Amino acid sequence: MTASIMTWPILSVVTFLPVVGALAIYVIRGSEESGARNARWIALWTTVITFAVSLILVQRFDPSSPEFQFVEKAPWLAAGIGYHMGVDGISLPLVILTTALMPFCIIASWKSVTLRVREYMMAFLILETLMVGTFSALDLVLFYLFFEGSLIPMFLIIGVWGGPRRVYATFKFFLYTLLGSVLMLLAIIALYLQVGTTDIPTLLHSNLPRNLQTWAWLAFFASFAVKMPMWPVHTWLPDAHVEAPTAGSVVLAAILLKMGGYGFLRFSLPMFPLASADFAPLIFTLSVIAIVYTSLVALMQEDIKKLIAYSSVAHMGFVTMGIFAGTTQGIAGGVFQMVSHGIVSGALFLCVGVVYDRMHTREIAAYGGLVNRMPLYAMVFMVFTMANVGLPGTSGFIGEFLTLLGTFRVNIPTATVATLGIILSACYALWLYRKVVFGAMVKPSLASIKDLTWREGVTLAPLVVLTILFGVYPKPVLDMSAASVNLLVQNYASALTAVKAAALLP
Amino acid sequence: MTVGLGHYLSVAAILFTIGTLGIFLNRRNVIIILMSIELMLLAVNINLIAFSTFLNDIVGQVFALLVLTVAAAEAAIGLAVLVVYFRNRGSIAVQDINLMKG
Amino acid sequence: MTFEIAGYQLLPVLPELLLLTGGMVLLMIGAYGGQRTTGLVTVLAVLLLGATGAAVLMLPAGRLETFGGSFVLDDFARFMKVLALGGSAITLILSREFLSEPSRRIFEFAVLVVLSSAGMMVLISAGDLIMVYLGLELMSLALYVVAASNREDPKSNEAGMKYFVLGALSSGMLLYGASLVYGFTGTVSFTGIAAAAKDGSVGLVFGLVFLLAGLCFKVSAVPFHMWTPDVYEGAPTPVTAFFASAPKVAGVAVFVRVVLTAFPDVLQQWQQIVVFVAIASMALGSFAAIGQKNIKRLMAYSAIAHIGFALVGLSAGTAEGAQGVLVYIAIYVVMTLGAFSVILAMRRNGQAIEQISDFAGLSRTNPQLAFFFGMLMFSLAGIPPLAGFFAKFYVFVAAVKAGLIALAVIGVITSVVGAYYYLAIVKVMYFDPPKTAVDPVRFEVGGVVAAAGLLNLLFFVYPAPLISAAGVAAKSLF
Amino acid sequence: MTLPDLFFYLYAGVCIASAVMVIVARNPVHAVLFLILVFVNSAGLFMLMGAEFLALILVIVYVGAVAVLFLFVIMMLDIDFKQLRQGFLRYLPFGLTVGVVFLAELLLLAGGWVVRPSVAKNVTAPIPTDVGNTEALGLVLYTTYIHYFQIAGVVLLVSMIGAIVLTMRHRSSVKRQNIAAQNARSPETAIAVRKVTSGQGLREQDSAEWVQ
Amino acid sequence: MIQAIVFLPLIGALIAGAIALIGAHARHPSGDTVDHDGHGDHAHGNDAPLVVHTSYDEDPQVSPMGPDDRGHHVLPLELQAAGSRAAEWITTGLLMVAAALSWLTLVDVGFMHHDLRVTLLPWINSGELQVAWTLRVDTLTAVMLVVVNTVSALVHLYSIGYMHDDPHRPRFFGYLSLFTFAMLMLVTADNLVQMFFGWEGVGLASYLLIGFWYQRPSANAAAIKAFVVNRIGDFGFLLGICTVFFLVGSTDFETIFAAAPGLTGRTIDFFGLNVDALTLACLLLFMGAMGKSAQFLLHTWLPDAMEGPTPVSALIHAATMVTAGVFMVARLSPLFELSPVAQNVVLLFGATTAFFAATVGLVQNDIKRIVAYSTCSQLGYMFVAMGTGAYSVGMFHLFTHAFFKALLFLGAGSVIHAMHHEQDIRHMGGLKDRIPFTYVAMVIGTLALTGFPLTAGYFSKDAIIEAAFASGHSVAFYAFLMTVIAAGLTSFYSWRLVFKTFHGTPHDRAHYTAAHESPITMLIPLGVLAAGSFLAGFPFKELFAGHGVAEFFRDSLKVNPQIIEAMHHVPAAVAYAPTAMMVLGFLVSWMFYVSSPNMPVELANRMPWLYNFLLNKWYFDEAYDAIFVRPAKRFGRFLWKAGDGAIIDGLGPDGITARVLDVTRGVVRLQTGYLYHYAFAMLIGVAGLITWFLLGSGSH
Repeated sequence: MTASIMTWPILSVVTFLPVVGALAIYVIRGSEESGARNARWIALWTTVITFAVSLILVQRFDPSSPEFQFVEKAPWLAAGIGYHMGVDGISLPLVILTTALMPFCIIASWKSVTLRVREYMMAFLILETLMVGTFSALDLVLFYLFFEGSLIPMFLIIGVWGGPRRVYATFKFFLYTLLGSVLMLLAIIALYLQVGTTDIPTLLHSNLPRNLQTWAWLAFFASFAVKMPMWPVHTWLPDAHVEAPTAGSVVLAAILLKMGGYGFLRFSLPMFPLASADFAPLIFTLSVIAIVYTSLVALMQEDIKKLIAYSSVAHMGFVTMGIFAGTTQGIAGGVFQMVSHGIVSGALFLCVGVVYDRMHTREIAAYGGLVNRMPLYAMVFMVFTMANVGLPGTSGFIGEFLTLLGTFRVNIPTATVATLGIILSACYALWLYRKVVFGAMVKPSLASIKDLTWREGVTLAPLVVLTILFGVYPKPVLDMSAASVNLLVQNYASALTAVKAAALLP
Repeated sequence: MTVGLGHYLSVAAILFTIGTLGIFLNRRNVIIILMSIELMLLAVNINLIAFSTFLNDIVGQVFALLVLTVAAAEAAIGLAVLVVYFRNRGSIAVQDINLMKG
Repeated sequence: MTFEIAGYQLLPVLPELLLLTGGMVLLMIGAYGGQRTTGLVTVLAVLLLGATGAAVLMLPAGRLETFGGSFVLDDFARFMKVLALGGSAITLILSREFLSEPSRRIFEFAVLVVLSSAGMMVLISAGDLIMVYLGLELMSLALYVVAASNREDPKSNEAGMKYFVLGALSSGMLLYGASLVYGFTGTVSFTGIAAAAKDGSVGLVFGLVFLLAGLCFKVSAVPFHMWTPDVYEGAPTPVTAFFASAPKVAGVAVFVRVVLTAFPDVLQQWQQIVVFVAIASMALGSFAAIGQKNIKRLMAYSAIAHIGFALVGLSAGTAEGAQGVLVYIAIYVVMTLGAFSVILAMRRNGQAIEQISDFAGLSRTNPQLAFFFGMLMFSLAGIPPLAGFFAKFYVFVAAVKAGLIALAVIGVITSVVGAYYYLAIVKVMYFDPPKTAVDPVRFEVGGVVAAAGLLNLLFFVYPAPLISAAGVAAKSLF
Repeated sequence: MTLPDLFFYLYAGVCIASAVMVIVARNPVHAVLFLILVFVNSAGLFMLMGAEFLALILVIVYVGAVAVLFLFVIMMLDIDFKQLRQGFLRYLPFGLTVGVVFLAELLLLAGGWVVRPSVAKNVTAPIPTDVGNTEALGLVLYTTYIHYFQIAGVVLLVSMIGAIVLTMRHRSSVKRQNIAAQNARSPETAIAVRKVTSGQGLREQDSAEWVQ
Repeated sequence: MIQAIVFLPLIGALIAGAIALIGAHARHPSGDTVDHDGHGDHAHGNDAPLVVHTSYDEDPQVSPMGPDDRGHHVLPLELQAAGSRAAEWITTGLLMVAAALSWLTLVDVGFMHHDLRVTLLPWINSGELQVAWTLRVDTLTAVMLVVVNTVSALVHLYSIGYMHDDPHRPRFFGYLSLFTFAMLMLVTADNLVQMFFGWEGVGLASYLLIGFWYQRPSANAAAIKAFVVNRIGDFGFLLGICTVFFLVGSTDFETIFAAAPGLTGRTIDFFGLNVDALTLACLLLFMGAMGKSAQFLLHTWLPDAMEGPTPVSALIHAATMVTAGVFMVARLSPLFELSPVAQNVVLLFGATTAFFAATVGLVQNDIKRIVAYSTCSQLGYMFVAMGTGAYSVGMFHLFTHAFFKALLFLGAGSVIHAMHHEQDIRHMGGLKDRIPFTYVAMVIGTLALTGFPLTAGYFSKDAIIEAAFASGHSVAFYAFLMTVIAAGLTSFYSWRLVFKTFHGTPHDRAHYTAAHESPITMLIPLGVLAAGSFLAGFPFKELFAGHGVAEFFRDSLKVNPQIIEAMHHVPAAVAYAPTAMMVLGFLVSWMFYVSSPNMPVELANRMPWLYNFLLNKWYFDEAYDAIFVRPAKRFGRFLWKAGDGAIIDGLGPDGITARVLDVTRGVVRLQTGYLYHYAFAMLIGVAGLITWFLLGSGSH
């Protein structure tokens, strides 16, 4: 039994370790300079140790079991609302993604953040706790706590360390996502009253009445669609990305968006299968619109980050489409695409950060011919551009391919239109690359720009390796989630057939 | 038509309404407002005593007595506030009580 | 030893007696010692309030009644009394600085707060309409005075004036309603009313409307809220903190007790009133606060909105609803006291500052203060994992359970609107360039800030005590 | 129509008319006088209902004390009445409409009010028939309702404190007698000998010292 | 052995890439070394010419496309990358080894029948989708291995000479080897997904190589165009994979082929249409082939791809990558065989392309573009063969074409090299005396291309035309006509190229006198390929288009003995038609460009619309620009500004915020500060509530 393996609450440790780090930063004082230095090192060590501990999760995880593992339970708020943590094959990859990316975020902010470093590092560490918590909470209220709580540090990160229009962006981000999720809160309450508990495993096994499913699905959708973000509630994302500091963008794109996809996988599909089936056409429509629409919009962007942000929306369209296809490939592809997009978009934002740190502009027109002075950078950027385009051999391909494959089995027009995305993504990604990296070194302002520093290289190199590794050998991720995905697909299918049978019964 | 409970209650209702109107129709003088409040409380007392009589229950009169007492205390406080206000502002026009709004 | 008067047991009113006697002793100390005893009286008053709270908790458990049922000490009353006394005590602690200025050395302030608290206790334990009225007046008269207590400040005078006139009007309405209810049921005691009021006939409903109008005024629910912003802004800041905490607790307590124990069978009628008032309060509070520039005024609108949320729980008319209200008001008191202590701490060159723009860059000049205030703002906005979220959670659970889905939806949406202005404050503190540094924070104010901030921040770690206490308290009403 | 009825209409009519005058009178002094009229007539109504004690209280306390207090304040405050005359009519139509509707609803309720038969059994303290109204009140006020009485006392205390806090001013310019200081004076402290330079007279600081 | 063949180029690519990166990084200091010590000065020394050069590039009017083949020759100060030589020889050496092994494999598989499947690693496993990295070697693969590795090895060798003064040689060789690796992955794929990997991989390499001279805007544009147009094809390919998976539940070739016969007659609901499932799958897959092989409608990228260095054109855009589409159809021949509709579509497109590209080739002036259009046209021939079901014949043409087209390109490169990067044939002339070796090579290539008897092209091309005729149905007859006409046109423009370049009088005296024969590393490949242009024909005739087909190819592609048989029995007139057309084309060309050079000018003046129509490539670029590119951009901008900005944000967050603020202003105005308003509000509240109850709305 899984419980016997556990001698210590490893999941809680992974979740709350960063907060301990944040406290340490808070406690340890010093002069402006030494305080900042200490904060950086503490943050780095905390994230690294957290990552190391989270690797124990991987090592002890039993991929053949679709059940929740590393389960921890404790009474908390009320009867039926407890502290319940655990991971399965769907959440574990995202947990690891989070813990793995955080050290990079810290390193990426090493030099570029010089203002209020302690607060910055604390915000990031707390954010990490909330993100890991979101993925490992097995109680709806606890989930909501982490899910919503992540707004606070992100609000501050964008607002304090962001660009010139940060106030607009961060308010938009905060209120938009808040509006979505308060409706989810009501649905959580409704579920609580219906079932008597907010325990997720219990809810997963309770057949909810159709009416409730419909409304709860819509409420959850409101939250996750905004978070994801799906068209047409995506407009906060470009603004937030443009204004956020580099590491903020990385976290936003790589992890925060995944909360929406995770929510769909964890709640919408298994808890409300009937509603999911009813609304799948809606999701498909919105997804393909997102893919085509935002790709076209991305094509016209003048800001590097905005372009990548729009491309994120398009990529998330593949995820939602795959998830609601309800097929093994679709869902596995969705999970993989989330992980892959986490790595790739995170890395792309890091790449933007590299040049932003040097030039302090994100305007595409301000760049050109970087390859002449930054060959290493050009190479790295190329890898991620290609992964963004979904070139086979990079991790970006696997996710897109699987989701398309999975969707095609269910809805051919959707898959067909979505495939247009691979054309358009090539257009905007290569156009960006050409404008920024290729070309002659014309602009005098760029003439003395330097190639990647040692620190930037260290940050990006593992991501390059992972991008290619997961493109060539995606098995670790796919296997990790396979059992859970299979169970999810089975339950979904059986729920639907049960209803069909009942409908036929007269 | 014999005078009954309804009559007394009607008088009270009219007095109460006049008191209320006095508060918001009057724009001149805060003292009038204080008097209007007295009218309202008087109306309440008529109500209470009328009910007390017609229900044959002494509690209503006890209540009325207490209302009278408290109303007097209230009047005292009200006038004290008024005096302080006048000392500072030199006016008790209702329209002048408008430092804060929005 | 029998401890009684006119055949009534005095044990249940022991805390009240203690408080009143103590208050009078303090009055004597002040009267004979003069204004230089202000500090001493204030400290003693805090101790007295603490002792009274302890006395409340030390009385025998269960439901105690005396004076023929017009005084009830049940778990509900215990919960609310402790809360109200706590609020008063904290306010007094916060007002030390205010009272330390030579021109404002009025020891009566503390005495008035003590007597007002006694009124609140009466109000909370009231078992009939007369007690409600007396308690209300005892509480309010002192409040009118303290609102105007900064005699040199025209704003304070105006606040006192407005509060007094409208308060008297509301008392009149409450009394008129009480008289109608009395006339309809022939009794003033809640149990008697509950027994007689089985259907919502017009006379009773009229009485109910007037009665609730009076109570709504005390908790500043729309449309009886108009005094709130002006009084909050005009009154001296410690007084505003006081208004925002203890009297609100008492007001909510009596509101809950009246509707739930006196009118359980006319739920349909009062539910409509409460739902309307709740929606109006949430909406108006949230919208109007956005336009504010003065932090105290903003807190006033925030208070209006929060009362709306608390009433959402009440409108369910169930034990869960009552529990939600209790949790809400408890958390709200902590948040609001914390917020006001920050506002009190905001002084620049000895001058109190109240404009929101004056908070600019506080995170640079005083990071601790800014952090706690920021967290309190997020909490007021209801963002998890801060305490404010749990407050909202419980009332919405109750509302949804009672089938008031539309109300809940409106509630959560207005909470998003409300989040806007809380965020705006955080924005000013964290995003805007700093102004000159604020003065160092006084020890006791800092202590209150930290305590409230930590309670609010760490509530989620161990929420059970409050939740279960509120649950027990709510059950005692049914 | 019996005589009491006649008196009812008299009292009620005067009462209402005076009440109207209270709020429309231009001169606050007149308003107070009308208020007194309202009180007196209400006392008559109280009498008609058999609440003699309260009627007397109303006359004694309200007319004798409260209304006079009002007058006193009006006199004390030096108000320029001419300034206070504008702005009555602007919102009148709308305000009156609401008021009339309000009144109509209240009258609809009050005019048709009947005591429900079931209510009688609810009554807690029937008015004793064997004693007078004053005694009847007294019998319950100090026994059954002692707590109300006590709390009312505290309310009065609060209003007293409040009135004092608000209005009593320690003006530095006002000289007050300090008996203890007077008694403590001794010839040594009372008399100071100054050497006055001839031709220069008494200097200011010297005289200041004296005054103290 | 097969692992060695496939992965040696990858190793070479990685080594060259590492050398390139290390070298580049060494020359361009990282942000770590910001201090201006000697190193920093050195860096600045580098910058000055860069800026000078690029001001020239900035202006598209000044920047001539034609005369400059090399982006870097104006950068005298740019240093040669360290380790260039090592990178060159390592990659070339590894490719040589791989090429040698490939020939061995062809013998081993084609004649010894040692088919092979090596599973390397699992790749994508999800549910019933089981994709593994597998190397599949059968005859079809072996033929491709030979073609790819041989040409690649030669091109590597050639490039050593051709690129010798380019400062970025390690990168170039890395790209070349990377391309070779991707191509090998494509041809050894055992399932559709891995084929797609190679497919896109060669696309990437092509993109990188076309854009090799990244400082030139035109090169970048061409690179992107190539990638994107290929992606349009891949759109079909990917959907084709989806369809196949949908039908079969697998992407492995064996499984697909085994299941395919059972799928005939099955239909799929595709956008409301009931489409034959196999036809749909084949057409979608063929769309991929069209993109990669630059077939009609998706051909526009190929001529532009000539922006890349010439060896790249030879390798990728003549011999190997562009034939991937043909290879794919051959590989999937068991599927196509089951869908006559799809076959006819292939036939139609092939024939049209063959004709269309030939007409455009008639009037082009850029030496490489002429060859590029000829490639396009020849690819059309191959598809015609595929469409008729004579898959092996198509493969035969692929095989021969690889040799002579690579030869032509490398020859053209040699010319360009000699002319100092002049590419316009109007500026050449009389070069046969200056560069005789190249001249001979070019003539051999031209002979083979035009199908001069006994050259390699003769056998394969004639076989295709015969197959088209032998198929007998109407589409096939159209294909026959087109291919025959195209044969004449091919002959015309090929000889036009030779005549204008090597004969007549020099038009650019300066270049002419400076022209010199290429170095030995360039001439060896020319020689080898020239030999191949003869030897690839006759010896293989039986294996590809004769009676040895079934024996040679076995299961690796679908063999239709009846069509092979029918080919051998076509009327003599048909059999001689292409040869006749070839002669005709040669004669006209001779007349136009050698005997009376004024004629073409007059002709062009007489029919300017036709001339311009052809010169502008049937206005395809303009049409696409007007139909797709500009509307897409306009639409994108519209969606951004109007959709996101005005509608979504305007009605959504921004609009709601504005409304909220309006409400706030209104609500705040209510709070007038006047006591009587406050009291009035309370009264209204009470009055409203009691009215509500009185009217009975509340109490029920």
